[in-house]
Amino acid sequence: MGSCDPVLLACLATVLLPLLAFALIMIFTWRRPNLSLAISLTASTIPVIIAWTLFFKLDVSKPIIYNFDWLVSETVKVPFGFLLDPTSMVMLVIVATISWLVQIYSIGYMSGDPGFGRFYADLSLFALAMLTLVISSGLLQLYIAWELVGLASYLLIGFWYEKFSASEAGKKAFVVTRFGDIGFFMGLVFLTLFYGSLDIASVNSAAVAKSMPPWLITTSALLIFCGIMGKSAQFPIHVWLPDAMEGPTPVSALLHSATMVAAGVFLLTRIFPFFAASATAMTVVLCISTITLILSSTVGMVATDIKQVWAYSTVSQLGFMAMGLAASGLAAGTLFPGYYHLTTHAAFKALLFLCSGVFIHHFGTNDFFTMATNGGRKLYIPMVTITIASLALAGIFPFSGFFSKEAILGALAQLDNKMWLILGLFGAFLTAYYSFRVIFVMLFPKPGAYGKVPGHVEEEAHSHGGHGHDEGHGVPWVMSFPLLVLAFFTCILGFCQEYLQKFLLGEAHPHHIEYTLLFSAVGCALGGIALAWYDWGRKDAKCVGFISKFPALQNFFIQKWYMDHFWRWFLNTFIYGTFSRIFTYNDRRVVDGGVDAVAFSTIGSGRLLSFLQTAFVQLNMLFMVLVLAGVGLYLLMGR
Amino acid sequence: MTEHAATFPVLSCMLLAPLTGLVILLLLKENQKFLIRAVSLIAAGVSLGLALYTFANYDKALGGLQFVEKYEMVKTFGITYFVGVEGLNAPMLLLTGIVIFTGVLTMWELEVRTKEFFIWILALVTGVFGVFMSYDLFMFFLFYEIAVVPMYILILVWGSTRKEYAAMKLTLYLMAGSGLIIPGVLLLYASSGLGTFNMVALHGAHFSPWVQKVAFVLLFFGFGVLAAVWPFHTWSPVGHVAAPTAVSMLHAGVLMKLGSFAILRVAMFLCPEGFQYWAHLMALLATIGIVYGVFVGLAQTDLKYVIGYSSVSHMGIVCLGLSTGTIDGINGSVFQMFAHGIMTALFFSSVGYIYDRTHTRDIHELGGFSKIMPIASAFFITAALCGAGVPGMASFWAELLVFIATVKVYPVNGLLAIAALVVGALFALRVVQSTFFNTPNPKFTHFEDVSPFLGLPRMILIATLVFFGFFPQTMVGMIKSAVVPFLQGM
Amino acid sequence: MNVMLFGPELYYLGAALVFFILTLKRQPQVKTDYQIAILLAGGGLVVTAFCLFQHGELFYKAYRVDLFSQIFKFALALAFFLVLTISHNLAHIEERYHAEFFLFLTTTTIGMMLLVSSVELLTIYVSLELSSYSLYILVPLRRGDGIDVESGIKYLLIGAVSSGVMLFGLSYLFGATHTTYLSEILPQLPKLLASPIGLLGLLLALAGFFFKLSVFPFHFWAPDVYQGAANQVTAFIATASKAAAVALLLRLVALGVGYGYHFAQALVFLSIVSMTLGNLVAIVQKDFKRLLAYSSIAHAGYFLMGILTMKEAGYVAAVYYALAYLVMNFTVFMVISEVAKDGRDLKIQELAGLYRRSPLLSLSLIVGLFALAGVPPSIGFTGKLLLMTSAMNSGYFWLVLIGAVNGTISLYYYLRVIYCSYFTDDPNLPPVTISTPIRCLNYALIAIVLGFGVFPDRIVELAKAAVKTVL
Amino acid sequence: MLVFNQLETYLYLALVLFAIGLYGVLVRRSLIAVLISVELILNAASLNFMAFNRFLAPTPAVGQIITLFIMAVAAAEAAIALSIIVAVYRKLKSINIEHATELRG
Amino acid sequence: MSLLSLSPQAVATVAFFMVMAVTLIGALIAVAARNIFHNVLGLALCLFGVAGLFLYLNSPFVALMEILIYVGAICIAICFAIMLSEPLYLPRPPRSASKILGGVVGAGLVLVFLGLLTRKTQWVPAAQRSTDWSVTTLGHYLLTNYALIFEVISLLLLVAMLGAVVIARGGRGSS
Repeated sequence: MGSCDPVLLACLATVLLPLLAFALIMIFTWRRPNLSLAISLTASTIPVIIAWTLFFKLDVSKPIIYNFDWLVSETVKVPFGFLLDPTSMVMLVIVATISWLVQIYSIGYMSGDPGFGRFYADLSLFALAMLTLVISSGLLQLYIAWELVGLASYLLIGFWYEKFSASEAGKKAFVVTRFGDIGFFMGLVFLTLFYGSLDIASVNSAAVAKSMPPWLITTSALLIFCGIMGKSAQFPIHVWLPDAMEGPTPVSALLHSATMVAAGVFLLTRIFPFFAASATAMTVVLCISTITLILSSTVGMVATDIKQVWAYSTVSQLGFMAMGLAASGLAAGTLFPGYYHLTTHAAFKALLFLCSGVFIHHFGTNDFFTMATNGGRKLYIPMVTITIASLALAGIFPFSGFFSKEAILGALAQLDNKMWLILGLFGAFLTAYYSFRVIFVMLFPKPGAYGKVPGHVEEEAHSHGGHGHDEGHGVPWVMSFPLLVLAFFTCILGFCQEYLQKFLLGEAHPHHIEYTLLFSAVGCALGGIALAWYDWGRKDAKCVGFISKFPALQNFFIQKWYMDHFWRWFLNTFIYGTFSRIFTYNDRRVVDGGVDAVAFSTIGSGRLLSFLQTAFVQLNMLFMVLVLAGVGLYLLMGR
Repeated sequence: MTEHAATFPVLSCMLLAPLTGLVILLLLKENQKFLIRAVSLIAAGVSLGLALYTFANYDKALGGLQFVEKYEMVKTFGITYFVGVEGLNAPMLLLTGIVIFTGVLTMWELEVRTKEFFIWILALVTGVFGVFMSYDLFMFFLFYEIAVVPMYILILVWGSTRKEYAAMKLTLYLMAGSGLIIPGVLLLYASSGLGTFNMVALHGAHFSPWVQKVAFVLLFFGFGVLAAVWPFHTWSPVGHVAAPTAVSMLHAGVLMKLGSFAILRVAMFLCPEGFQYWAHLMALLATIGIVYGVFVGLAQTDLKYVIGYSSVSHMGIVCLGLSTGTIDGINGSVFQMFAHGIMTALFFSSVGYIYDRTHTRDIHELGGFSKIMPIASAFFITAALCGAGVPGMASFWAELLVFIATVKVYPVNGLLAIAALVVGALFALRVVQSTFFNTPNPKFTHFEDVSPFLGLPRMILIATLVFFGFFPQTMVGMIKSAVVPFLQGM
Repeated sequence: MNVMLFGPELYYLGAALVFFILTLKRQPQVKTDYQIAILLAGGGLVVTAFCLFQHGELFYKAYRVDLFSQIFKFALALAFFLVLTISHNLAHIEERYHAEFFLFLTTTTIGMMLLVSSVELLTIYVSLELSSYSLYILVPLRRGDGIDVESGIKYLLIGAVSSGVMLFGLSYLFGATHTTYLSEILPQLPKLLASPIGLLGLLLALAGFFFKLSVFPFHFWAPDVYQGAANQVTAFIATASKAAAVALLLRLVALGVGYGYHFAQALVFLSIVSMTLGNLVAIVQKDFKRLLAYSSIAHAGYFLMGILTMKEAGYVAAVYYALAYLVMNFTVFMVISEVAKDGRDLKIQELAGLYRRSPLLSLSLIVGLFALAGVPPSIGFTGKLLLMTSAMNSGYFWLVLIGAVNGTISLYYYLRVIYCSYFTDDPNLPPVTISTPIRCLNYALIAIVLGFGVFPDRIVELAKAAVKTVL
Repeated sequence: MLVFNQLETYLYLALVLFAIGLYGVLVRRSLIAVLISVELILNAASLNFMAFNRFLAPTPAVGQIITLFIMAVAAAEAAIALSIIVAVYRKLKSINIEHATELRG
Repeated sequence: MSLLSLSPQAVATVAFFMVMAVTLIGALIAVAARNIFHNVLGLALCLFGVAGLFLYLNSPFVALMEILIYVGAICIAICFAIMLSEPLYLPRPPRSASKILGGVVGAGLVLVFLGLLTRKTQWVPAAQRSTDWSVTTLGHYLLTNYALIFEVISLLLLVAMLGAVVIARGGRGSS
């Protein structure tokens, strides 16, 4: 492990440059936007170059591992190191690229914001954490990065902290993901104690099954999955992600769709063999991800906030990825389908968000009905790219989503129980419906027809946050450039399937085309688009959505399956209402009260005893005589 | 335990630096404010420098006690002045140095009875240094009390919010703890039959199991009061609320560690069998403290109360680590003492800055401080995040070690404690949100942010947290060099 | 006969004579009288120090001069001198009686000096009475509206009864041993303890010393007298008188090693009750001197803790603590007498704002009170811990535990006083001006209290040497 | 054995005197009466000494001397006590011990 | 005639009982009578009795001193004090039963206690007993073995005298 090893240096640079940027900006230049931008951009460009170079030049068919001692206690040994293998390489490229694009995009989006420097510092922090997460060699290091990512997410969601909803959302995101992370942490503790190593390579090896009983593997896997649930917003702790949209849109694009939330799925792929060792765990994963898929798709159908739609879409797609991975795990398949979808999703979902960001930036509202009314379709570049992205999301040939979805559905089809496949298809149908709901509304606005849309409020476009914009000029190139790049990826990624597969698995599986599946998938997607057209696009569309036929269901969806209510109720009733109150009461009355009681009784006994000192000296002397007699008696008795 | 005599009396100098400062202060006039502050700062700085020196120059490979100085104090009763450094107390000395140095800087603006304030602070610090470096039980206890009592006056004169009650409660509570310590210490002294207070020598004495059990429980609860072991913690929030900034810093940052350090150094070291007997109780109380602290903290609206209860919770972690009696656990525990000390100091110094200006600590009344004073807020938020166990900060590692060790020894307690982390995060962020985010209260918008000079102490604290967050081995290696022989001795 | 052996006593006898002559003057010259007095006291200190290492026996072995007695004589001379230093404003004693005040103070000192050297029961009794009677006179010498004589008569009554009881006990001792010489009683001790009447005689005989030391249940005079007597007189009672009583108790108890389990247990009982009662009742006091009286009752319990160990270490600790107690208690009384310049009784509240009115006095007060409370780095802490160490070494676990808990209780009321002086303020109260000698005295006392607290070795070794002479 | 030639007789007698004196001290309100009772106690002690002196002591002089000294002490005590009583009367206008109740608690 | 027939021992015994009675009755009067003057008289009576007992105890010198000092000095002093203080005609407060009970219990306890002990104790005379009862020896002792006390007593008496003067005069002087 010579320090002159260029690969190691590259890894270190990838990780340390953002750290340096973060520190520099936070300590010195946060008041100076341009300088901060320069620092941050430099620190994010170099990793992109490194990532792509490594991706193409480095042979990682045999994982490259670097390990250093970070902390050595007794049982606990934490190495700091890098693990470069296909899985991490792909993710490294994704993260570095999107993060770089978003930084460029933000030059336009965030211009003039008073917290510009801070924004870039936080982005750098995120880059540091996320890159470390991706290439870390041990699970504990991964966990650390994982937490740091959460921290960055917290800071970025609450970026406009003056807004109550933003800071609240940040808090919610942090606490809810933390909730999952606790499980993750416990899982790691179990692994440490019962297996002894947290090295990813070692965890993925067959040695695990030998040294741990199955129930322990299942428990550990499920606990680790808790973390994944939190980070990747799986039911029932997905509630933070839609709220996280309170952050600036570039943040949503970067963290809450493309990379950070995908970290959960990434972890699942990272230790896929470990998970695959426990069928029970995989079944649980499958169930949860399916519920997530359906839940979020249905909620996405009724959302009026464009970012909410994409947020729920993200949740559902993450669920979809997890489904794919779980299905592969159960059917002894590979991690490819899920991971492939992760890749394509990163591109098109980032694109969706960035496009929406342009609209939001332009119109100062998040309500896509209002955008449409105000002429959103006139912004050509974003409109075109958002349509491309939606097509990809819906899974229409030849966009990347088609291929990756099809891969997942293929994995689901391999399961004995076809219910999963049907549910997957149903999810695809819903996805197409809600994504095109947005597209059609934007493309064919019907001003005045949206009054009945639940949740939509007719309002003037308002200035957002404090970063107003000048009417008239078009989309600045710093914002459109990333859109174009991402659109390019969205278009071509589908055709890289075999290349990627080869890269990831070392061998390209022959691509069977199951036509039944293919047609049913495309059929579902097209059906969804058609329904969207019927409801929103055509000339005399009612613009209420088919779901309004079932008011109860619609309401259920609008209330997001009451999950927020449930958690709020849970928090209020149990945490604040029960434990906190009881403990506080106990602290005041019982514990502290007891202490005070001791003190007061001491003083009281002092007062009582002071009556012994009467003013009547003879009484005192009598007492004296009696005590003396008592002592004398004792002495004589004891003799 | 091998002992290596010092070539130069570093430790005595460390101890004498604040004392000399104190004497010089006595000679100064109250209105020579700058001189007073400067002298205090220099005194603190010298100690800090020496603490750093010992920390850096401690030979881990050699191990044992280094920089040892021994002078006989009272022959008849076997009292010696016996100081030394090993892996366990080197971090504590460093902690004390850092906290006092930053504490003096934090209180730079103090105008009321400045001289007396610094006199008492320096007296207190002398005691703290003394405790951490003493290897003679008598001197240990002597310094222990020196460290505790000035608190009364410091809170009483410069404090706020029910200070009379708080000061009295705190002092009496801690002295009640001493009331248990004295019999415990003396029981060991008497039953050893050696007629010496030398801890290293006493370690070699064979105490009967009965003596060990009794002495341990006395010492545990006696010192535990200072370490805010549940249910003897109620002085801590009240006291912290009332204390002035630097005192809170010192108290929560250093003094509470005296308690836990003493449990380790005295109780566990001298009564291993007693420790084994009571370890479950220790773990139980610690776990209750962890869970309890966060839940009660959740319901508080006073910033300092919140921090106070978070301290209860964090000290619970320290205690939990000790109760495991494993290398990991104790490593983590001592590390947590250090990390929590720095973190709490940062907490209090940030809150102090805000309170000094707004004169309120009610989180509902405050708000939007990130807008008004971004730097001050950043300090607090950093501390809060550290408290929530975010990686990259020193306390993360400490908690990690403790939790893993605990799950190994006491699975249920360990898992409960880990679960409490969620609530811990919730309560840290709750405070951050209502104080620093949202719309600023117009009453407070005219306040100025921290000046670079006043920001310096906080920066030092943050830098320490981050340094040990990134290079935990510096600390863990140091601690481990002592813990391994320590546990072998047990 | 070596005059040096009897030097201090003779010197003070001479001093008494000088004061007696001064009382005869028609026109009192307060200032001159005081100057003479302080000079004589200082001389006494020198003489006593000079005679510190004398040893020998006088008056047909009724009187023994050894390091033990000489140390206590020095302590008494010191107390005498210290009390005189704060007697520059005897505001509550009429000017024409100042010379009498000095005279009686001298005679009581003589009485105590004789007491610590006496090794014969009758000598002990008579010198005890000499010291007591002078104090009986000093207490009502105060100018006051009734509490002076009230405390005086109560003091006298309880004292008279105690000494009567003691005398009655001595008579039984005499009957049982046929002698009044301690050295001759010693060989008969086992026999004495075996006979019930001897045991009881011993107990009754101890009553007189318990009275002096204000051990429960003979403590009732203390609060009243402390409050009722003039500040300086109280200071003397609280310092010198206590030291003498400890010395004598030590001498009596050190006579034999085998007092037996039950005798020790009885002392344990008295010790525990004394300290607990004293500390608890002190909590509710409002008058500062009264509070100190209860504190002295509690301290009597601590003294007993060392004495009842019946071992050398315990005696050493007790001697050390007696000396410590003298200094630290005096420090507090000095503050009282300086703050209450007009000689009034000081309510605790009247200490308000002392930190502003006189920073030095407030510092002395804190140091003194912390020392009394047993807070380091003070002579009181070290002393108390040594006492507890020796008690623990003798196996009195519960006694130590209760003693330690009592330390906490006592801290409460000391802190209340500190609270008043340091925190509360009353703008109506004027600054306290103190003269340069008193200022120096303050520094010296603080230095002693802190210095010997941290470096107690010299004193401990001295005490050890002293104790060795009586064993 | 003759009753007056028996040690116990005197001891009992002294004891009774002592008890009576103690009773007086504990019960009488008048300060002077209390003083009188104290004198009884001292006398009881003297009687004891004399009795031991007569029946047990090796040298008969010692007990007598002690008794003489006790007398002297008693006289001194009486002088002081009486003067204080007079002072009490002047200030409190009463020599009833129960009227001196300023100090308590 | 019958009186003469009694043996000297019997006479002495009877006289002894009379002396004893005088002592006890005197003591009782001294504490029980409500008139303070009667108390003094009772004390005097008792002291006479004690002096008589001293005679029985072979010590006419001490008996004489007893009468001289106690009856002659102390009782007279008390009488003066009575006259200087409270007038006798003032109404006396009624007896308090509880107080008496307390006194009886306290004193009775001591009495019973020590009485029992006295009874149980075996008093052993000294092995060698001198029979020198002369006053000369007494004086010799006073000036040798007890010289110190002798001196101290003189100081004590001086202090008492001075003190009595100062205190008794004090109140008057200031008014």
